[in-house]
Order: sequence, then structure tokens, then C-alpha cells
Amino acid sequence: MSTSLERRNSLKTSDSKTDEIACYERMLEIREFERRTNELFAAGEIRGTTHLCVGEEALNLGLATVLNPDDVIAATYRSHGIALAFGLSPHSVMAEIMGKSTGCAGGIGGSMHMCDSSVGVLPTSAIIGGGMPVAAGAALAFQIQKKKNVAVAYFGDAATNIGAFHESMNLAAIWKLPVIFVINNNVYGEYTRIDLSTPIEDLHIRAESYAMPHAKLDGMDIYAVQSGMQEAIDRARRGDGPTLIEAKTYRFSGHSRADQALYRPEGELEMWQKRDPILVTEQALTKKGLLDTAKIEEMKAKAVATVDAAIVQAKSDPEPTAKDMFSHIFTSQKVG
Amino acid sequence: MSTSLERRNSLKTSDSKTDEIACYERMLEIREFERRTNELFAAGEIRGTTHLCVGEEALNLGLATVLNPDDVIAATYRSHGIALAFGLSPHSVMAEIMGKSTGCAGGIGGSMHMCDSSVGVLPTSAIIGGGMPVAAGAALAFQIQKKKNVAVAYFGDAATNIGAFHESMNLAAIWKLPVIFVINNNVYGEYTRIDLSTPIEDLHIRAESYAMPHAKLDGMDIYAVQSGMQEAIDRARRGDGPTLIEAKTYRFSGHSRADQALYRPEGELEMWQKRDPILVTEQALTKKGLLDTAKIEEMKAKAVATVDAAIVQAKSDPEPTAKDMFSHIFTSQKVG
Amino acid sequence: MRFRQAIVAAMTDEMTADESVIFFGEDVAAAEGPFKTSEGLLDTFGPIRVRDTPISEMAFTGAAVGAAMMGMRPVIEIMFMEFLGVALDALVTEGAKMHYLSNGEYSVPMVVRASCGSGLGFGSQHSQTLENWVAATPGLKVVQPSDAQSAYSLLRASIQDNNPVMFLEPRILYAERGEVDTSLKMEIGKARILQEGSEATVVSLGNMVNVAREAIKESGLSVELIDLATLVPWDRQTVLSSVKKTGRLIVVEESPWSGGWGSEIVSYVASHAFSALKSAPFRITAPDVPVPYSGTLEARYVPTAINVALALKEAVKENKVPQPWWITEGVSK
Amino acid sequence: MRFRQAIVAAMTDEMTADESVIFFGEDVAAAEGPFKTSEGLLDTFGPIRVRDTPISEMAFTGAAVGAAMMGMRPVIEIMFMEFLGVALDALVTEGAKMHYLSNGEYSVPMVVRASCGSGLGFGSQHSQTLENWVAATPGLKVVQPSDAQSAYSLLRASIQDNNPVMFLEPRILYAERGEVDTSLKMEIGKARILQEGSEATVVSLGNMVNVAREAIKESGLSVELIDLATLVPWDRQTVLSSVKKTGRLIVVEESPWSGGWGSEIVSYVASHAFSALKSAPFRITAPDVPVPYSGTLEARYVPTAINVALALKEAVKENKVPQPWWITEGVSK
Ligand SMILES: Cc1ncc(C[n+]2csc(CCOP(=O)(O)OP(=O)(O)O)c2C)c(N)n1
Ligand SMILES: Cc1ncc(C[n+]2csc(CCOP(=O)(O)OP(=O)(O)O)c2C)c(N)n1
Ligand SMILES: [Mg+2]
Ligand SMILES: [Mg+2]
Repeated sequence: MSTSLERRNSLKTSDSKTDEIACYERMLEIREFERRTNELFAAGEIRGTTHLCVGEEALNLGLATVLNPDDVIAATYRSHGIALAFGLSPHSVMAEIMGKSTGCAGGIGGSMHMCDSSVGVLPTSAIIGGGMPVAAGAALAFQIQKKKNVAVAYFGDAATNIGAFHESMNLAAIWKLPVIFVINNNVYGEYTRIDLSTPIEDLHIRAESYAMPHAKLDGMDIYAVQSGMQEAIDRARRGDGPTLIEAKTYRFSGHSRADQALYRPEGELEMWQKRDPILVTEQALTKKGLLDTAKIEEMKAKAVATVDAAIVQAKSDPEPTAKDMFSHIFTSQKVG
Repeated sequence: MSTSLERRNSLKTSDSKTDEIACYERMLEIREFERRTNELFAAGEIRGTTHLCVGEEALNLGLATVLNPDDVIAATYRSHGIALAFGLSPHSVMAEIMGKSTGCAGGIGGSMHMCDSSVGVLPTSAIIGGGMPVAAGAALAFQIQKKKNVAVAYFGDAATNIGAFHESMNLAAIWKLPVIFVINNNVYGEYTRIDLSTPIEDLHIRAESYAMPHAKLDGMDIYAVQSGMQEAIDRARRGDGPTLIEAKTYRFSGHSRADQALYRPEGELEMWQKRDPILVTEQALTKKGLLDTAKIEEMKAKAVATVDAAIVQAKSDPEPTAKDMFSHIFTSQKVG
Repeated sequence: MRFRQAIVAAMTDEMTADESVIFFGEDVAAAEGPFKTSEGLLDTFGPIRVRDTPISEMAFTGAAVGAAMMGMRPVIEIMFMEFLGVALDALVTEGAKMHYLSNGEYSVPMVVRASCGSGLGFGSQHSQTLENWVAATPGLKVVQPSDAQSAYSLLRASIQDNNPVMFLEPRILYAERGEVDTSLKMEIGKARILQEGSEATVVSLGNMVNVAREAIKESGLSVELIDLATLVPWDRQTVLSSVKKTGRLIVVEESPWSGGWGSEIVSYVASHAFSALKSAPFRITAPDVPVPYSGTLEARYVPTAINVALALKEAVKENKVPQPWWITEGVSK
Repeated sequence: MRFRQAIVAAMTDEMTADESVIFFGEDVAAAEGPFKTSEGLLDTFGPIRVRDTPISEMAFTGAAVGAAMMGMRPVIEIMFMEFLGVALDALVTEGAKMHYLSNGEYSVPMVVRASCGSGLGFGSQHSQTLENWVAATPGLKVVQPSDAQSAYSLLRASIQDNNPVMFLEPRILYAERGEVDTSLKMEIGKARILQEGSEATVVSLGNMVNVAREAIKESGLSVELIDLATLVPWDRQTVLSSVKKTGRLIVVEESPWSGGWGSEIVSYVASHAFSALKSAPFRITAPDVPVPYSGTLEARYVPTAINVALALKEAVKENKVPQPWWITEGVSK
């Protein structure tokens, strides 16, 4: 079993070709993971709620590969993809979703609360805007500690209407914090198209209110994510402050649980499916001669097997005990 | 004794020249009121805190004259000037500041909480951002009731960094509410110059984040306020939605109470004093032949006498009784 | 009908009866509510009165305050009670104080509906009841129904009330069915005696009322069950009379052991019916932990009928105050 | 030294002892704090560690959470407790739950200092104590000193604590003087018995401790005075032992009659020291109204020494629970 850190590092080796293939493979894993999560949820084997990342894999991987494991990310309830991309194993994520003690948060958190300090995944927040000031604060710590690390706040398009967005952006700008605000603009906030709640199209222009650099990138293309992010990260590491990045993606699934997304205009999903991030990567890698149909099939089969094994294991894992519910209320030690 | 409504209407008669002079007179009244308030505070005759409006009289009067008495304003703790301009008598404002039962809020509110429903002065909020969504909500009511009224949210420069600003602006824009957000940019938020907390100079550009029309105006010049506001008000009454207005003023006093404002750069106050709104109006009216030195002196003397009489009366007014503290917790009737 | 349908019915009936009632919140219009508590409202009352909002709780809660002051009767939906954590100011510090600060010149007839409570696997940030955020707010009423009937009748009463009302809906009840007599009126501030009894008084709120009911049955004792229904202002008279009759008070609540609303009841009764008490009054609560996700743990988080029944027996038969399970099991102090 | 100087001293000593302590809030750096509670800190520790923030409570409270998770020990100042109404989420729903949700992988050693309470004519939105907003939050400690010594010692303990701590400073005490022994350590979670007594136990918090002290003197009775000092987790043991000795409990508090923190104490004691009680335990509180501005009314808002003394005598000599003044005077129910 590899650790989260090893899984993370396996995406960034000395060989960039290997890395590209590893990223593709991880994207397949996320896709398969979400497919099975959805199935398990429908079958009643998972309770509560789930928010799938289908369509956002390129963005997930792009972030995981441009950030270092000692950088941090404050993400949201829609974070299976972030967790897996950043290094958490399908087993630890699935066990968490199933509420098992082997889950990344001991089964205490559930689908909305991923966490792994070894790869900088701060506990994801289920409150819109909850993670933004936290990311700014982590960046403040880096700045004071004179570290070169950066923090990322990762959130959805509709989250740009919450007060915490505005306040965090302004604070980060005035303090020149090494934080990057990443909008995952997947077009919807729950069941509402972004244009019904927000009177502008390009959300990243909101950075102008804080004299903050900003950019839009194609979230369906891992290379676009990587290069777009790199500039922002370099700026932050240089000490030149925050950036707002808007990654254009599309939420291929419903918002959560059983949502069928019937509110989508006809043809919209199909249009975006042509830009499916996995397809886009597949084509790019094939073009470069790094992939062929056989290899793709093999890798897809591997993803199926990996996720299946994770599920099998998670299912047989133990539940947390009553004592576990009381373990981490107060701490006598500083940790993290 | 004239009512608040009469005092308000006296600023907008059939004769525009009379109105200009009435506005000037009211500005003198506010200036004198604040001078005495400060004195009384220093002498320990007023408790709690006070936030003076010296330097903001043109803005106060400009708003009072472009709005109708059945429009509403949600202002802040810095609101003696708004209250007086909108029609409240010096006595009812001073009695409130002195905690007397004859005060506009029965002595229950104090300096930070002015209110008079007869002229649309909603209870002013002592919480930064508190009034912004309230103004949006009042505008929503007007919209639904198909009334042509407008609501104004009136707040300071530093208040543009609070979450409620962002959320209220976005909500007003997406619902096209007849509300005008007016920033009284008096350069300071408490003891901090606006440029130390906010990375942009022209705050009104934040409206771009909501595709909302915006403008800057000279808050030291009542005519500039009136004409700048008129466009926004017309837009709102037409049903074309909200506007963000930034009025550039200067806080001639400290933030509150005993603040000596020692943090001001040398010469800054003096520079702004040349643009003292009372001076500016005086000059304009003199040029138009509506004022001369004798008349000015007479009016200043009148302001002194009016305010003094208000103070004398307020001092001798009764305190609220214990029962008054329980009078308006819950209501069985819909009022307002 | 189901609890959530009772909400819809109350909304429909009030919106029909009074044009000034409007409704907004996140995904309440086109999507008919994340919990389907506004089915049909957009269709029936149109987009002027039924609106989807951006994710901006502070703005739309504050907007309800302003609209209420200008003659409307806004009802808003806070999807999960926790989200008031980004908007408490608008309700508690603005809305609840406007009537007072206007010296009675404005009133704020608004209702904040919010789903609350645990049991559905929503985790630590979407499962609390959080009455404590709003309970010590003079000027704000706090209501929590326990079944479809009280959801219907109390929501109507809340909308008709001329003051701000926090209306807490136990999320776990949305799918539950119950008889609803739409002509039945309930008053805010009146507790419901759900069953009479002589050996003890159980006071409860929201879904814990149902747990308590089951527990009483299970216990075989003669216990008076009071559904508080309104937490502010709560029905001191009904509770006091009952305890004076039964001599015992047990509060069953979903909030944590420390800081939960039940202390208010126990404290008041201890002060004002002291000599009538045959044994110590006490609370049965959730433990002092954030709500855990794991189904096994979440099931233990709130008081269960079995635990409550045991506690009732200990209290009535032995005049004892039972220790909470986490102490008897030694998993926490 | 003055209470506010004790705050400065504790900050200075902790910032000197531990480089990871940082401090930010509105006007706390250049202006040295609206209440002069950070005099000299910017000069001594520089602009990296002592910072002025924009008016953005949500952002800077949340930033403290993030910085704490990354190894710093942030202290922040919320100028008036009410301002947490725009930032409660960051403290209660994020900060207090991070250790839990990270399965123990992160800790959040941060202190939120906030001034609270009435008495200075700041009106309804700047005068409440509001313990209820934070008290039912597993994962968050709540501390409130009552004099310069406890301000100093408890603030140091709070900064050293590895958990989020809400540190409530009664604003009316800032100018008060008191002896401070900087070598004296106080533990969070430990109440202080300020004076021993045999006829009754008075439990109080913050400035009401001083009112209670005066009242006890005035009453001429032998009353044990307990300064709770920590509200979460409160010192159940000390209070219980005292009540078991004296047989009577009176809580004196500044929060409103409904929903105030004192119910927690009365309720717990009624449950766990029932047989030791000679008469009914009760609370003396503020009335259920927003804090009025008028000096005359505000003086009546909080319990006064005279009222408390009378109540103590009634309780001890006649075993009675005194009615609050607004009922005896017939001005409210
Ligand atoms: C403060 C707050 N308000 C509302 C919600 C409910 N909610 C959860 S997800 C969501 C939609 C968010 O949309 P977006 O920000 O675009 O993110 P996405 O789900 O598309 O990733 C809403 C409204 C919440 N969790 N927190
Ligand atoms: C939420 C909140 N945070 C902080 C404060 C304290 N405070 C009162 S006035 C003020 C400065 C506001 O400056 P600005 O918005 O420019 O208005 P001005 O006072 O200059 O009119 C601050 C920080 C408050 N009242 N509410
Ligand atoms: Mg989205
Ligand atoms: Mg200002």
C-alpha cells in the first residue's frame, strides 16, 4: 500500500511523460470512483449525501500537479476528486464515505469532509465560503514563517456570491498573501444556472475589486490548468500576492444525491461532453504517441479493479466505536 | 413646532431659490448641532459614543432633497446629519442622544440609532453592513408593491469590505431592485486610512462585479450630489435597477468620541477644509446673489439659537421610565 | 400528508390568504426546495412572490427584514440551520431589534424557516439544531414543530405573527406522515400536552417529542408528555402546572449536554416548582461532540427511545438522575 | 494595573515567549486598539505579527483558523461581541470543528478576544454579552475574566491552549484597576472561589462577579462566591461541592432571563445536588429586552448590588425565590 504522499509524488517524477500518463490514469480512477459512488448511493449503501466531480478531473489533477505536497488546499464538499488527485487512496476516501474507521477522517466526516494533512488537504468545508478565509489564513502563516508554500481556496461558481469570498479576496490582496482563489465554474450552483444568480459572465473579473491579478482557464484541459495555475503560483511564491483563477468546467452529474439535473437546457450536457476532460487528455496523449487503444483499455480496467478493491475493502472495514466520537473534541497538543 | 415631514418638505418647495437657501441653512444647523454635540460629549453630558458628520453636510442635504419623504434610507451610526437633513428636529435628535423619552427613538436608541418612519429614516444600524441588505429588502417591497419609491443604503468607505456589501450588491443587481448604494467615502474607517485596508482607490468600480452602473461624485458639493444622485434615482424609479454611488467627502472630526485623529497626514485636513461643503455652498449662493455676509451671519446666529433651544429643551425633558424599556419587544400589530 | 407537504400547505394557504406573503431562498422556486418544501409555490404564485436567491444568506435574510418593514410578510428558507452562521447579524442584531429601535414605528413580520437536526448522515456542519444561536434574543420568537399538524398550524401562526419568527424544521421529519386538520389553529407560545400522565412530566421539542413518546410507551409508566413547540416565549405555565401535578421533570433534547435549550426549562422549574419536585429534574441530551457522520455513531448521538425509557424508569422508580450513556459506558467524562 | 493593561501585559508576555503568537483585528496595530488593549504591541512586535485588518470579521476570523492550523497561535480581536454575528461560521462551524473533522490531524490554537456587556451607553447593538452564541459548541472553550488578575492569567492560559478559545472581556472593566501577579497561573476550566461562605453559593461570571461581591457584603450573609471564569467547560465539581456545603444556589448574570447561560448551572445543580438543596436554586438576570441606551434604563438593565442583596436575603432567610424587579414592579410579565 502506498501512502498518500507516495501516490501524490507518483504524479510528479523525473519523467514528464510518465507523469502525463499517471495523471490520465488518476483521472480515470476518479471517474470510476464517482461512478461507483453514485451506484452505491443509489443502492442505499451510502447515506447522507454525495457531490460528484465527474467532468472536473482535469482541474483536480491540474491542481494536484502544480501544487507541492506541502502546499495546502481548502476545498469544499465536492471533493472526492480533489482528495484522490492529491494522493488519498480510493480506499481511504471510500471508507470515509462509508463511515468506516479506516476513512481519511475516521468515518466521522463523511463524503463532504475529506482531510489528509500529509498532502495538504485541509478538512473540506460543507459551508459555502467556509474554506476561503481558512486558505487565506494558511497563506498568512506561510508568509510569516517565510515559507515559500502557497494555499489554494477551491470553490464553486455560485460561491462567489457569498460574503466570505469578498472579504477573503480583499484581505488576501491587502496583505499580499500567497493564496490562489480557484473558482471551479461548473456552470451550476445546486439546481440554479450561474447566470440566474449572478449578473456577470466572467466571474474572475471580480478580482478587479481588489486590484488582484486574475485569469480564466479551460478546466477541461489539464495542460491549460497547469500552465494557467503555474503563473499564479509563481507569483505567490515570489511574494507578489494572490490571484483569482476561474476554471471553466461543467458538472456532468446532478448537484448531489438523486438530482437528475432536469433543469439543464437541452443539448448543454452533450455539448460539454465533447470536451470531457478525460476525452481531451486521451486525445492529447494519443496524439503524442503516449497512449493507444489497448493501453487505454488496460488502464480503464485497472481503474475499475482498483476502485472495486477499495470498495470491497471499505465494506469489510470496521465501524468507528462510540469512543471515537469523543476522541478529537479538545486536544492537549498542537498538531498539524 | 413643525413635524419632521414639514421640515423635510421645507427643503423642496415650488421655489428652487428658497430651497437652495433652506439647504444651506440646514447645513449650518447640522454643523452647529455637531459642534454642540461634541462639546456636550466632552463635558460628560452625553454618554456612550457619538460619530459626527462634520464635512458631510452637503451629502446629507443632497440625499434629503433628491429623495422623496416616502423613499427610505438605511444609514449608519454616523447619522445625526442624515436625521436632521431628512427632517428630524434638532430637539428629537438631541433628546435621543441624551436618552430622553422625547427622542426620536424614545431615548432607547441613542446617538447611533436614529429613526423616523414619517420621513423614511429606517433605524440606523451600528453594525457595519447591517443596513445594506435591509435597504435592498425595502426596495424589494417597493418593486413587488409596484411603487415608484426607492431605497438608499448609506454607508462608509470602509464598509465596502464587509461581506454584506458584496451580497447585497449582487442581490440587488440580479433582482434589479430600486435601491441606490451610496458610499460616503470620508477617507477613514475609524483610525485607518482607506488605502491601508482597501487595495483600490475608486471604490465605486466594485459595481463592475455585479454589472451595476456606478459613478463617483463630489460629496462636498450639494449640486454635484443632487445631479449625480438624480440619474441613479431615475434609473431605479424606471425599474432599471440599482446603482452604486461613491461620494467623496472628508471626515473633519475624529471617528468618534475623543478621537483626535492624530493619524492624519499633515496638511490633509487643511486641504479638505478648503472644500468645506458649507464654504462651497456659501460661495455658490453668494455668487448667485442669493446670500450676502449679513444674511450668512444672521443664519449662523439662527442655527446657534435653534440648536441651543433644542438642547435646553432636551435637557429638561423627562427620562424614559422602566416600563418604556419593555414597550416594543413584541408587537401585536403590523406597523410601519 | 407528509411533514414537508404540511409546510407546503401552510405556505400555500397563507400566500393565498394574504398577498403580502412572499417567499425566497436558495432553490426554493424553480427547483421547489432542496427538501421539496415548496412544491408548486412558484407555479401557483409566480416569480414575483416566489424567488430563488443567490447563495447570499446575509443579503437575503437582511432583505427579508427590510421587506417586512415596508409592509410585506417575507418567509425565507435557510436550507440548513448552520447557514445562519453567515447571517446571524441580519436576524438577531437587525431584524429582532428593529421594532425596539424604531420605538415601535416599524414592525418586522417575517419568518425564517430552517431545517435542523441530525439523523440523515449530513455530517458535523449540516446536522445541528442550534437553538442556542437564537434563543436569547428578545424580540425574536422561536418555534419548532414536531409533526405534520404542528408544522402546518404553527407555520401559519408564524406567518401571521407580526414579529420575526425563527421556524425550525427537524429535517428528519420531512418525509414523515401525519394527519393534518387545516382548520386547527395553534398559538405561538402554547405548549401541547400530547398525553397526560401522573408520574413524571417529559418536556421535549421537535423530533425528540417522537422519541420521548415511544420511550414513554416502552417504559409502561404514566408520564405526561409536553411538546414545547415554542421555545421563545415558552409556555412556562403549562410546564409548571404539569410538574406540580407529577412531581418530576425530564427534558429530552437533541442539543448538546452543555449549552442546550433544556437547561432553561429545568432551571426555571427548579426555581419555581421546587417544593413540588419529588426527585431531581434532569435532561437527556446529545453528548458534547460535533455530530458524527458514521451511521452507527449518529444513531447514538441523539437520545434513543430505549435510553430515554430506561432513564424514565430510573427516575420514577428509584428517584434517581441517570448518568448519560457516555459516562456509564466510560467513553467520556 | 488596569484590566485593559492586564490584557496588554498578557499579550506582551505571550508574544515574547512564543514567536508563533500573532495578533490582528480592526485598529489594533497603529491605533493600539479601540479600547487601548494593544498599547505598544505594534511597536514591540512589529507589523508582521501585529496587524490591522479591513472591516471583514468573517475573513479575519477564518484566517485565524487557517493560520492556527499551519502552526501559528493567532489572537484576534472582535471589537464588540455582536460583530461575531457576521462571522460566527468561521469560529463555530469551521474553527471549532477542524480538529474533529481532521480526525485529530490539525489543531486550532487560536483565541478570539471580544469585548462584551453593557453599562457604557453603547446601545442595543453594542452591549450584549451573547455567551449563548458560542456556549453550545463542542470544540470551543469560552472564558470570561472578572478582574485584572484573571484577565492576565486566563488570557495567557487561553493563548497557550491548543484549542480555539472565545475570550470575553467585559468592556466595563477595561478601566478598572486591580493587583496583578504575573507569576500567577490560572487554569481554563477552573472556577475561583472568591470568598467562602456557608449560607448560600453565588455563581457568577464577568462583571457580575463584582456586583455579586458587593451584594454579598451588603447582605451581611455568609455567602460563598464563585467566579466561574470558564463557561465551557465549566467547573461542575467546584460548584457542586459548594452547593452541597451551603445548600443554596443563586446565579447572577448579565444575560437575558430567557436563554442566558445561568440556566446551565442551575439546571445541572438541580439535577446533581438536588437533595443538598435547602431551597430552590434561581437566577438573577437582565430582563428580556434589548439593552436600552438611556443611562437610567441601562442602569436597571443588569442586576444591581442592591437587588442582588435583597434577593440573597429573601433566599437565605425565607427560603424564597424572589421575583425579578420587572414583575414585582409590574412593568412586565
Ligand atoms: C452558506 C451556505 N449556503 C448554502 C449552502 C447549500 N449549498 C451547498 S452546495 C450549494 C451550491 C454551490 O454551488 P457552487 O458554489 O457552484 O459549487 P458546486 O456545488 O457547483 O461545486 C449550495 C447552495 C451551503 N452549503 N452553505
Ligand atoms: C461588523 C462591524 N465591524 C466593526 C465595527 C466597528 N466600527 C464601527 S464604525 C467603523 C468604521 C467604519 O468606517 P466607514 O465604513 O468608513 O464609515 P465612517 O465611520 O467613516 O462613516 C468600525 C470598524 C462595526 N460597527 N461593525
Ligand atoms: Mg457550481
Ligand atoms: Mg469612512
